[in-house]
Amino acid sequence: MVAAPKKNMIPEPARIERVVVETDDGLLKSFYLRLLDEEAHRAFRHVPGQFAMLSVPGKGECPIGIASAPSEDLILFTVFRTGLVTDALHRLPEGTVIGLRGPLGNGYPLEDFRGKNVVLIAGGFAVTTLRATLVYLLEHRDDYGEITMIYGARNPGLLLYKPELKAWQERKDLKLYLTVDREAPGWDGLVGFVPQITEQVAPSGENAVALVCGPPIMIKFTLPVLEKCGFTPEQVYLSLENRMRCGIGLCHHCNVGPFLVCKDGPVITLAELKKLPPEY
Amino acid sequence: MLYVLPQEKLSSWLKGLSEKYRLFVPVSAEGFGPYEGELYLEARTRLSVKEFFLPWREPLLRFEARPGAVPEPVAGPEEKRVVFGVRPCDAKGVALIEKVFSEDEPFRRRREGTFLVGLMCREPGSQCFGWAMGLDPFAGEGLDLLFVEREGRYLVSLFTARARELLDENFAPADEEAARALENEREAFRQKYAAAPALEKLKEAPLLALYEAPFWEELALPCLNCGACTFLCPTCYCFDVQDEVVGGEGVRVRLPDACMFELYSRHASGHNPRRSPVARFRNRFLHKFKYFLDLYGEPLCVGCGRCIEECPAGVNLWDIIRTMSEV
Amino acid sequence: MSWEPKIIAFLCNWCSYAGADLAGVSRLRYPPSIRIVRVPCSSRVSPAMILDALKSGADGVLVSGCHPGDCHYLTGNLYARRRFYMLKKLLEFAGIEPERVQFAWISASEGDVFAKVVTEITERVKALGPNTKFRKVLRETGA
Amino acid sequence: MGTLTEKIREAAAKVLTEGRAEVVVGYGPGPLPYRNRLVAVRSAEEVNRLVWPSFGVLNPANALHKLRGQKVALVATGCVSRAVVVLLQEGQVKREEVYLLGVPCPGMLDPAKVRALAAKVTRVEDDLSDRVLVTTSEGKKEIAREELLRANCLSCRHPSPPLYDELIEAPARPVSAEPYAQVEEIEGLSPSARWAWFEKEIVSRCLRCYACRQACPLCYCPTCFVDDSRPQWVGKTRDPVDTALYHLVRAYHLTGRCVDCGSCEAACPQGIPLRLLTKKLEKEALSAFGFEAGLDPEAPLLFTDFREDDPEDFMITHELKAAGKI
Repeated sequence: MVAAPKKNMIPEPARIERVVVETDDGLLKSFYLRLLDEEAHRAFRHVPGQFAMLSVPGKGECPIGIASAPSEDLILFTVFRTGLVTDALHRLPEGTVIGLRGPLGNGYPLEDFRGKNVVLIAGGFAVTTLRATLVYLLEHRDDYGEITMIYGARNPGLLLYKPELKAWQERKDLKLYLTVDREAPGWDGLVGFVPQITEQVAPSGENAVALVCGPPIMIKFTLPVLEKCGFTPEQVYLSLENRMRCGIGLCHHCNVGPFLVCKDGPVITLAELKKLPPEY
Repeated sequence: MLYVLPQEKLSSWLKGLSEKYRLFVPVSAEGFGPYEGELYLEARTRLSVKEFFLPWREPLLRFEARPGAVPEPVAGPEEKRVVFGVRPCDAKGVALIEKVFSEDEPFRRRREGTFLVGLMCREPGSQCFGWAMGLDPFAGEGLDLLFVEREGRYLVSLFTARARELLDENFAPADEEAARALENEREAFRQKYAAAPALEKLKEAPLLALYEAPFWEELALPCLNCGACTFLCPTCYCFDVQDEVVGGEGVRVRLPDACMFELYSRHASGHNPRRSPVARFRNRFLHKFKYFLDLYGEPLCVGCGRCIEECPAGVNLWDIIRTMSEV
Repeated sequence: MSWEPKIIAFLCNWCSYAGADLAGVSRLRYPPSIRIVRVPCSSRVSPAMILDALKSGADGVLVSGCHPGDCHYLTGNLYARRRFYMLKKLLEFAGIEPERVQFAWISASEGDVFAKVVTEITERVKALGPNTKFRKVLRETGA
Repeated sequence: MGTLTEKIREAAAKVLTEGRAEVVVGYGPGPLPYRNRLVAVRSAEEVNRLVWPSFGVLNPANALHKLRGQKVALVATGCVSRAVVVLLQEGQVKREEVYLLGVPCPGMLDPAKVRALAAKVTRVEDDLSDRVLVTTSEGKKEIAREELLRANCLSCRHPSPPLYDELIEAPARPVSAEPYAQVEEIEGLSPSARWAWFEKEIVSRCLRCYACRQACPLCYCPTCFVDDSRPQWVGKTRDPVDTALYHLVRAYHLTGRCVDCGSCEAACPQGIPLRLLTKKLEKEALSAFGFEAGLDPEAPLLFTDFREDDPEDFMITHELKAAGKI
């Protein structure tokens, strides 16, 4: 028998320090968590792109991308209310203790991106782990080339992290393109779907990587645009989602062919993805 | 190390064991149960020994069912168990599962606390094809001890040092003749059976070609997409996690799941990457005979034949392997 | 014996719930064993709801609707009658004490009938004792 | 006059060449001598894949859900035809999308009974006469066909298909004289003995694999009640109460719909006598409402209908009134 470190599925207690309702429809809330065990909280280290299992006793666990950067004190999760667990989470007030199991998965290979231009393309609430990435990149600004972010939502009310977006827009060392699907009162920014805006922005694939997170339809139409811009499949990073139970490569629910989203992913290059059955 | 146990001493040995350990034996064609004198040794049982390691119910946490409650981990069973009458294929199944679960705490606890005592089949079962999956039943994979019945006595191979504590005074070190007899038997088995060439072909087959092959629709037609084969399979290890609440208390349990179920891969949003029955059917066999095979060099199958024998719809694993290997 | 049974009553909004209300307003005496769930119509009550009540710890279940002819939805109670007849036969067949699951017609004006039905069911369930067969207990081991 | 297999092939070829259906669903041989496997035949050249299935224990009407939108011909014995009738009543199948090759049913053999004959059964020869020839590891055995029939065939009230587009000649079994003998045996037990039976034979042995549900031609809900999570009616483990709830509600959902094809029982890897629950409901529907499922596509279902004078003596208000208490 292999004497390897034991893994279990026991969550660590974490307190909800702050809850922010992110969107006008109220379906997205940000939860800022602190692990109860101070030592564990300090030791919590993750890479942008990783996720954690959030756990509500009696309801279950669900995987949520970590939206905070490693440098930030509180661990941030922005959660869309859609199922049993997320619905229960949304009902919890600040101060409630929930369970957290993570960080899990691989995350973006940010070290490998050093010296390159980075293009972040996000649609809807899939922006969460790209927020973590962007914060990290800005903190290590000199290590990277041009940083471009294209972020779209259906309407202005559905954009996440609005105060931060504002601050980022003012930065000279970041090209941020915010867009909404349709004209909306009070919106004087870009209008159009993410793939269209990407086409207009036309980021160059030369010495660059693109990180794309969004609904399947957005991804489907964005990938050909990136190809036209000169991005090879090796330069395009995606983040997969699948139903999962364990998050540690055991239960096999999240498999895409031999690739386990929880353990081998969720981050995967387009080149790798093309080798897998389209089961995601 | 090889020992000999006279056949008539078996029950007294088992009785002695049952006083020191929790002893489980095959009690009927259905499966294993606590030893109470009854033994069913005619053939392998319908339910495998998988349930000793991935039980029908593995509690992980207990908690008060109220917001903010901090769950408490459930400590697993402490006592040592001995399972006697394990067929080599079933033990190999445990060894295959261990490749994935070696670091899983509940699995390891159960594995470390359980002795598996094997019993060689007198002859292959009617649908058995373990040899074709590369199983050498004499190799003792996953086993602590292996009993081979021969001329009124058991030739008992010891595979782990820890299993010495199971032996009593009735076990005598085997003489050379006994050792030779066992070696001959093993040799005869090797002569007669060899791993199927299908496996080598499957290793070479491109994954996407297998995935996109036209035969899945036809193969999957009779399949009911029930969980019978996965639950009976000694190597299927997928699990579900559920929170059970009664009144003010709850437990989080791990339980077997089946990739054949629609719910298995359905997202909370309703999207399901394997919505169609064919897709789920295909995934099961690609997992066993491609994904796992590529990762670990062996198929996730020990050839016990349970799925062939028990599939109510007459789905034939052999047909599937053969068809897949011809891609 | 200090044990008081818990009985879940699914009462239709239009007749039986009003009947229960009347029993209360009229200060009629009946045992405090009842826990009322108001439903739009007796035909809304599915067997899963009845069995879920037992599973969750109820010792008895009552489903009550309007008398035939009085249904707010004209015939909901008549459909329900067939269903409950069949359900009762099935539960009986599986050995679940039939007295634990009861069906009634109680109109809005029958506060007295409501009180009597509750009294009667409570007595019968008391005679049977607590529901142990169909009550789920939290287990950490086993199958 | 050929064998039933030949007649089925001939009829199937004709149906396909004349364009009455795109696909014929029937049975071919299976991996074991006591199993048949469903096949879908799409051209006259392929009809030799079809046989008369002595072990066609899973209702092929189940395949209609998989083949929705295609015009399907089914080899339809009594219970297959009746399942189609229920699906028509419930709007799950369009009449013009299904073509029934009716076969008066001589009854089918029980794989479990045949399997129990010896350690290895290598061949089963069933020419529909009153003897079946079984070759086993212990030699050849000639056994009365009646002894090897499935329980639901022995208790069958409608061996002949009530609905069909053409009828293939075959020696139908007589209508069972004692359709409810098995049910009555359980009814005769005390309530606690019935509970013990239910717990031991059904609940404790169930693995929750849902083969019974999957095999049922009439279980077609897009989301089964056991898969609901909000609310979760049934816990997913093998907890005895959850499992009992599953079996009771599963059976109940088939009230007035079940055609006693026995697929559930045949599919169960544990050999649980699942049919008895639905058979009990069938018996009650017949005696209380004169209702039998799957006989007339135009008729209402048991639960989409009522009569003013339906029985209500089971109601507590009825009892209390009779006793003069209210």
